[in-house]
Amino acid sequence: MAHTLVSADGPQSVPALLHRNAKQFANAPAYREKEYGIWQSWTWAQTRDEVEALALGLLELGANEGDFIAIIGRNRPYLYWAMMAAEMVGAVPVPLYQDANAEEMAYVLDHCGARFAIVGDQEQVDKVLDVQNQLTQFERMIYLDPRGLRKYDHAALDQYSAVQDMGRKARDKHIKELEARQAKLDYDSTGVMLYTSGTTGKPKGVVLSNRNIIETAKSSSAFDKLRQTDDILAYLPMAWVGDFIFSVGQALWTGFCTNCPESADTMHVDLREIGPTYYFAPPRVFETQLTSVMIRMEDASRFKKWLFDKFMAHARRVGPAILDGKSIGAMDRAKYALGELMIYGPLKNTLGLSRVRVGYTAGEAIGPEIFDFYRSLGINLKQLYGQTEATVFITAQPDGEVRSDTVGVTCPGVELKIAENGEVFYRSPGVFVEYYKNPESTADTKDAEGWVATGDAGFIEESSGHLRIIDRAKDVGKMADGSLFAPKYVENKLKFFPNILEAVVFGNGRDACTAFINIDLTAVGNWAERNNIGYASYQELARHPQVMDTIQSHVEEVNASIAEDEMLSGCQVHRFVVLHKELDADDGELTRTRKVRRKVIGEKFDDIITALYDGSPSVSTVTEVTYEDGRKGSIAATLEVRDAKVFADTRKMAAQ
Amino acid sequence: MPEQLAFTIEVFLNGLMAGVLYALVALGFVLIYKASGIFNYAQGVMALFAALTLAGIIDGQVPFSHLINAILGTDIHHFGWHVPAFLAILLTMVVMIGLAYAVQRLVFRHLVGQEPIILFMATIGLAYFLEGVGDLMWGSDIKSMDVGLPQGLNTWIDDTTFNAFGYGFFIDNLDIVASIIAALLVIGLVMFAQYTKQGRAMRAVADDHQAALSVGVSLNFIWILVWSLAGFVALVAGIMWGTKSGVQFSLSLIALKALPVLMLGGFTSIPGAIVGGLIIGVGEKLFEFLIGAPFLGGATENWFAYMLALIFLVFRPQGLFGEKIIERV
Amino acid sequence: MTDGYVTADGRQIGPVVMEMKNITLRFGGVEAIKDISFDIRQGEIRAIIGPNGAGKSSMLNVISGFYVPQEGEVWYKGAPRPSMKPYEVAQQGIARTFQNIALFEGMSVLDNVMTGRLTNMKTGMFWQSIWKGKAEREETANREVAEKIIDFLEIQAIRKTPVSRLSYGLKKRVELARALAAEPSILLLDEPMAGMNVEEKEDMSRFILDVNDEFGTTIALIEHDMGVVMDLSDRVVVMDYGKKIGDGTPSEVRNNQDVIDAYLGVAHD
Amino acid sequence: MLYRESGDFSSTYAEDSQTFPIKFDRYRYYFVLFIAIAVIPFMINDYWVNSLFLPFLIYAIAAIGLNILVGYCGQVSLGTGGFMAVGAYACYKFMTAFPEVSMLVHVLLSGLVTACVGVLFGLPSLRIKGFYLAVATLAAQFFLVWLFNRVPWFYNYSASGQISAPERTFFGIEITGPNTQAWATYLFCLMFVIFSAYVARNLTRGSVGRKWMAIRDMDIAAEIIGVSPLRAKLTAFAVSSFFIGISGALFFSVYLGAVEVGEVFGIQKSFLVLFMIIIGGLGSIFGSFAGAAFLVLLPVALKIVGVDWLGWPTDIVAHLQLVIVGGLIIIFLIAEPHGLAQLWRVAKEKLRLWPFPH
Repeated sequence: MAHTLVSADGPQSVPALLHRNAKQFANAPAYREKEYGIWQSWTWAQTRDEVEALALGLLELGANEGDFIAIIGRNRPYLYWAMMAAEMVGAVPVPLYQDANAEEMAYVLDHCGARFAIVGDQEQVDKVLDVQNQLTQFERMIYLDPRGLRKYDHAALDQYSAVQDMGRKARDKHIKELEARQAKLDYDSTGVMLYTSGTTGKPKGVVLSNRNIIETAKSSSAFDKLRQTDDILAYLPMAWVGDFIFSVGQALWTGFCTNCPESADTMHVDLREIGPTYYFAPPRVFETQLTSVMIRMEDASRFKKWLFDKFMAHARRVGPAILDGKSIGAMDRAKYALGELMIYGPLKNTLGLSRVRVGYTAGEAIGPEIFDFYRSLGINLKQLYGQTEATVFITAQPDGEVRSDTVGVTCPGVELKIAENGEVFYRSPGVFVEYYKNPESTADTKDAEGWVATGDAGFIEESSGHLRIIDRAKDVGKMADGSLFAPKYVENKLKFFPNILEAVVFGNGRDACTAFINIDLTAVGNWAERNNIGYASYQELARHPQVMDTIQSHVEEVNASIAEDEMLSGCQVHRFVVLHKELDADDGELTRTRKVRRKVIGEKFDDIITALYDGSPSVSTVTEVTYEDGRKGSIAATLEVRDAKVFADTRKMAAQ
Repeated sequence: MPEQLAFTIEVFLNGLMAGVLYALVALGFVLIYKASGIFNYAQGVMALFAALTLAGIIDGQVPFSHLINAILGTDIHHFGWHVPAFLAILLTMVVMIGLAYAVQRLVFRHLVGQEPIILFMATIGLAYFLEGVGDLMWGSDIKSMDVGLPQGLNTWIDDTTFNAFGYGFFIDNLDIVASIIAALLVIGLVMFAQYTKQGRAMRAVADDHQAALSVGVSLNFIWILVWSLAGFVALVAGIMWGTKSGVQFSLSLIALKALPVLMLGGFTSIPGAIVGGLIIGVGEKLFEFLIGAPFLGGATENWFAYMLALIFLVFRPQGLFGEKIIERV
Repeated sequence: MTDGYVTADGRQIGPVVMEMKNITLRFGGVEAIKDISFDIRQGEIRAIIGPNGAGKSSMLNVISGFYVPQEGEVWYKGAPRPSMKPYEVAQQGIARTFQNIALFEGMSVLDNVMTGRLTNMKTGMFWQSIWKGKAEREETANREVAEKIIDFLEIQAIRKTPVSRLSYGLKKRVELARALAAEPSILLLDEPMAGMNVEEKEDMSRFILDVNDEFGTTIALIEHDMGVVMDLSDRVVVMDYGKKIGDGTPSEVRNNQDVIDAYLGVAHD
Repeated sequence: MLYRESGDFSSTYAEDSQTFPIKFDRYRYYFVLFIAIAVIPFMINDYWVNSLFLPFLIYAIAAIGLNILVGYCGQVSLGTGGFMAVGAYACYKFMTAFPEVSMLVHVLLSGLVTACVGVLFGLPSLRIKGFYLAVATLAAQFFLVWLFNRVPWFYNYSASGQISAPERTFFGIEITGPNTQAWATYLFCLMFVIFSAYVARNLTRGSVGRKWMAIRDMDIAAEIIGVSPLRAKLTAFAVSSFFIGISGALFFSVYLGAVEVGEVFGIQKSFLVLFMIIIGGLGSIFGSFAGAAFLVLLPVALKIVGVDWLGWPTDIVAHLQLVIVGGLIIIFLIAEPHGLAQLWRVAKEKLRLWPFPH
């Protein structure tokens, strides 16, 4: 029952789509959430009623058109409904990162001047209450989970269900008004405002119109032939544009079902139960999953291991080809089929990926072997390239043309151009309206003809027409000798090793590259256990000589591979340290989406950087850290600085 | 009418003597139960096994001869010698001790700390196993057993009673001897439990495993000891029953007779076992004689003991002498 | 029967729901409880404390009808309670946990919690043997309640695990869940924190408080860790050698000379 | 390995608490059912029915019954033989008294009669526990057997003292008597097996079952949280005896045809059924089937191997059987107290986790 596209003169707003689905797919599941031991489900019709009830309630509370309504909490149907309800009453939903700290939250709430906030539970209520007095326009808060809130002053506090009841009671009073407001919504009215975590400076509020949302949803759904019967698992931050497009945009457009896990720590169990058919995860998720697979296989019986290795080897050989529909020998096919029965099938099943028809990863470059692992299992994992300003989709990989080192071809309706400095520009129906209350940055990202600068440097492969991204444009620098410096490129290569969690490469304007490295505590820790090496802390493990050796060997491998690329061979890492602490968003070293904040790190650890360049064998440093509960502390450490072997350009060596 | 009365007295005496035997078997249970919390259903089969072994040794049978013949196609049966009863009894006792060791070692050491009911079921399994082994070793044909115990009518009692009541009691010498031996054995065991070092250790274990352990009593040793004692009791019982009615499967049923005795007397009480045994012995004979045979079509011995015990238990769950159970949470 | 009043610590609590009147309990010659009287008020957390062997558990057993006192009466909801079997007491809305965990080891966590609902499940054998219809509806209805409790005590992750596999701390929590599932009007906790580490104790205290103000459940708990009790409870009864030596708010009790004496040199385990 | 569970989730409590929540198990179960109902009847002859299928089916019912009492409610009974006898004799009396009534009714009624007797002998369980009770149930065993032996009314004053089943029908098809057909008797018993398993499953999954298990696991706690021991135990005795009664009735009327109570329903029978549930698995309905199958197959297998192949004398094989059964009981109690059912469960877990070890 794949659903046929409705032309642009179809529904013109998110609420309109909701109403369409409530009619068209009335009894099909729209949202599910694992709660109380089962998957509580709502059909589209029910969803519409829930949303409407909330919207009426909001009217009763006096929500006006153009208001901003902040939405904070983990992925729950109720909060998605809250977004739709907000749009129904002509207000603008503003989803926030639930793990944002008080200041960040205060800034955003104040910047958009939210009057209402709809939040998950006590934790968020407390956070908002903390900063409430700094906010001028803020009025009321609506919470979902009443636990622990009974004793709070409810003067400016309502329970979600209470508001809905309010709405149901006041239906006759407000329904006209509600319909009127929805009628006013059109393609150009604002659908949502999302704050970009912004690698530098304060977050910017990206305003997306209904056109942006619906057009992108429409074209991308067509691109991947999404079906009304598809299932997705919504577990990524609601404030992230991707989640919004998948769980609201495309969900509404194609009418598929959005499933919310019971909690973060049951995510994997829930994933397995639901078995999504359309699945998105950032590279690190696939990475950790692969690591855990390998770790679990470690203690498997000899026979199983043998079986596993044998069939995985075969899968690596023919799996991707089969997935791309290339012709494969009957013998290999047979063997692959056997493998499917013995290993691939069970594996996909235990990972919860056996039903995945379309899988995406993006945001970071993904390690080739990680990427191939999943594809060889027969999971149609692809890469896409996008950003908030484009309502996600800029380029994506069509089925059958999937590679780990490109980000695919332009999505329908998107135009690309590459500036001289290599920066990528695009233009599409998805291009955002503006940065809220920030015309100048709007201006310097989006020019008059609507071309938007991605801030990434890249080039289009003549052979395939696929886009390849090297690095952030501003991070692509020159080394002292004038050769190209692309830290991200190197960092990614480093991070492809399971043992390396994060890497930060320096060398802009210098004569050689150096690197900070974070080891992956799960992977290395497990290795330590197997070789019964005791360790008390991350710091202690990171210092361990054997660990240092392993990391050094990884660095040298990377150097070797970089050496093969003429343009970048200057970027080989000459010296490195393994950092004494994990880079952390709470300390501002990473963004909430775990992108490296180069500047911050550079300033924070400049003593270590000097040590990297002045050739000293070790360096002692003291670093301030923030604990979960917000307290600050500091850790002192002496780090060993290692020299890594670097290679001359290999083609010359080959010649000898 | 004196005739009837005389009969009754005769029945009473026979009951009493049967009762002593019950008491003896019951004692075997109590010993094991007190020391290890195991309710040994296999007690009866042990008696059978002992009797079979004894009989087998006496007329020099080759153990497992049938099996061997079946496998090797040979035709061996006897060594062709006859072992004097006394020596044979010693040998049998050795076998029983070996058995006790094996049982402790192979079975119950692995079941330490299990609920009593599990242990109980294990002993049922053991009973089957032993019965099978016994039959394989010595063959399942009925054997006569003669270790020189006097048998037949006791003329002296017959005469004296005849002169006294004008009716001669028929009492078998074997029963008299048996009950005397049993009585002696009972007394002996009680003495052992009360006054010897091992006996005290045994009771210590019964009262509190941990405590016993802490004062350095070897549980393993105690358990093997009690199983050996039980084996010994079984042997004696086996001899008497065997002599009386031949060595055959039915012999193992004396266990079933002893069970109600225990329920009556309480599983943990030695005097209980004795009194219970007598009550049941006398009770079932009298019941059969006065009510069973005339009105119920006879053979009430099969269930009388159980019914008695059952009804009794409903009113006093801990038995005659058992300690009162105080439940806690 | 008095109405709600405010404790010296200034917390509003309800009217008396249960009252012990001159309870005396003997085992053979031993007097476990000697002529004790005290009351439990609606919605309060009432602690019974005292050194080991003070007769605390016996008191709880009297309340839950497991021991029948030789003298004295238990008044419940304003009337003397006729002597009844423990299960009848439970059906009156009095649930409890046990000092040494008394979970049903052979069942899953969920089933254990569901046993807390048994007093509410009335479908006859016949309908149950058919299952479809009446029995299934009843099962579902009660499962919903049980699941709310499971969610409340944050044991979703172990819902289907056999309790025999759980850690001590979790077992204690599951036992609490089972008691809560009965939606009791009075909840008796027998040393809910015995043998727990500090962390587990904190969790448990939090849960007890949450239960008290989310469901407004009246709670009577035994504990001999003074510290915990003082933080948790509204009013405290202090027992020693079966006698009541103190009764009042934590602060009152703390300054009670007899109590101090009783606790001097008493080993806390 | 064979399991594909992702995407197999439940969105209602009904789905979540069904007997086979996993699709794969569900389908396998339907498959077995299909084979049993629609395939086997067309392939069997008298030999197979009488040496394997009938005893298996009938013992399975008895095992389910006993498992409810022992495995679920924790009340050990050694009176199974006696209760089967009650079923058998009740059935005999009904068959002879109302010849025209369908066998179905007779068997069910015999079940009910046995249930009443069961309750009667269950009464002591309120005062006495554990193996005290086990021993007490022997009273039932001996008394009942004696009763049917000695009171002529039960065997209609027949000279032999035996009872033998007259020809009776079910929907006009002969089920008892000399000239029955294999498929008919098989299906008739199968019907009762399915019925018993269905009812047993439903009772054990619901509140009654939880009451039983609560009593089994910790009777005092159970009483304090509101379970009436009286009702729980007596219902267990009633249901258990009901099934045992049915199996007794079938054992006599359909399987043997003629019975001498002493040898057929003696204490050995009690032990046999007890062994079935110990080996099969206490507290598991699947276990009841597994145990029954095992102890029905074992003698047949031994006979084939020992007597037919090796040509040993039958008595030796019989003794060997005793040794093996006794040994197995001990081994299972030590190594796997939850019997074959547990082994099955473990195997299943392994398959579900494949290729991971845990």
